[in-house]
Amino acid sequence: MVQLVEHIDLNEVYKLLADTKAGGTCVFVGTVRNHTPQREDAEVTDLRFEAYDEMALAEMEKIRQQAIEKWGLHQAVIIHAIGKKEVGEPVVVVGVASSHRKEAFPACQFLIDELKKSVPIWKKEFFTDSSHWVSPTP
Amino acid sequence: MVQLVEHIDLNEVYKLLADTKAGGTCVFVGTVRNHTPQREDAEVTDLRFEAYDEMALAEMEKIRQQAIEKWGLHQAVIIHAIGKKEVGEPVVVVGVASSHRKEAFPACQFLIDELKKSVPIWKKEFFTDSSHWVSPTP
Amino acid sequence: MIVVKAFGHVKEVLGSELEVNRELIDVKSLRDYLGNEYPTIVWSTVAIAVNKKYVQDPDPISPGDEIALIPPVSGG
Amino acid sequence: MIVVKAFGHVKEVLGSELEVNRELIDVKSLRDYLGNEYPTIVWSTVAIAVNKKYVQDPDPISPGDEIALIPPVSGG
Repeated sequence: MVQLVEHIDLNEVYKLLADTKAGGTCVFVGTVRNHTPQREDAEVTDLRFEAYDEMALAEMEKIRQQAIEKWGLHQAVIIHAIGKKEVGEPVVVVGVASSHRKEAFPACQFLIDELKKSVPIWKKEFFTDSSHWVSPTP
Repeated sequence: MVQLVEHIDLNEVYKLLADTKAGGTCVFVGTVRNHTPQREDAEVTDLRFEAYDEMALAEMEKIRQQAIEKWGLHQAVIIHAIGKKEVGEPVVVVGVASSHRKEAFPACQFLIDELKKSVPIWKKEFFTDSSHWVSPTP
Repeated sequence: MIVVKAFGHVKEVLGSELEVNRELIDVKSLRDYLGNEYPTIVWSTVAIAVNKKYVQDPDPISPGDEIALIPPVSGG
Repeated sequence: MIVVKAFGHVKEVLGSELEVNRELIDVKSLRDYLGNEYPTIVWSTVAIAVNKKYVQDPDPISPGDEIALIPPVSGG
């Protein structure tokens, strides 16, 4: 399951990951922080995410299938929020369900690492005094 | 926050991990599987967890503090269920909130790996035809 | 004529859809055209997608292709 | 007399609380006693805690200590 949504519901994620064969579920949630490394002095007031929707969904599904195949996952989910987000709100959630925990952690990290590399989604940060498109950080 | 509880509420975990300084939250949930490596042929009907409560909580808090210190976490949570659990139910949840995702994954994995090594909690598996105390697997 | 979608900071310079009245046979010729017309953008950091897949300079462009300019992504 | 708590499969042999009417000065002497009395248990796999902390053979036991026998844990 891959989705672009207005608001992320974390309950929904666990429903999508439920699988009686799975013993371990690892979920990563990225949230809006109130500070950014690019402006240590300033407070982020909110963020806006924009996506090239159809291509973003295609890239998310590609990453998801790679992870399922590589780690033999039972379930994998990638959900990204678009539009305006405030501090503390979830902006991305990735999760996997596997038979054992040793696959769950690297598989979950792979989903978020690859998403950040290739999925065409862009973040604009708004401060009290300015705004800018974010350059990716490793 | 460390807890031994009858039933794990995953919503509660995200509330405990909420922190405006955190950009990444990693949560691992262990659930009851319907098969076990020790009896490939048989179906697990349910499990029972018993704990040496006071010592289990003390060990969980020790592991939690180690993780907070090692990875500079904003929040960390370890919750284990005790009593009877059925297939699909969560039995353990560990979670961390950190500034960046690169700390979140190893810190979260540390919590569950260390819990499985040292926290005095025991699992008894019930099959349709028998029951036994589980020997730990790495 | 081809239509090129733009996103992020590139969109703020080119608009969300740019019409190019040239015959462009491959990704390289599109890059050369954009580099001349919009020299303020650091094009080496901008990826190009054709029909929702990342492509490289030698890849061809055909009439009717969906072309997009992808500045460094920053999702997650 | 000291009281020793037991858990897991050890509890099924010893009961949840075992009373030991011996003077035991350290963990080693407790292990020796248990090994003699309950030879069916593989004691090398059973950890011992005193006052809710894991201890080793040379560590002392004092009157009033809370002692527990910890078979291999299997939480999570």
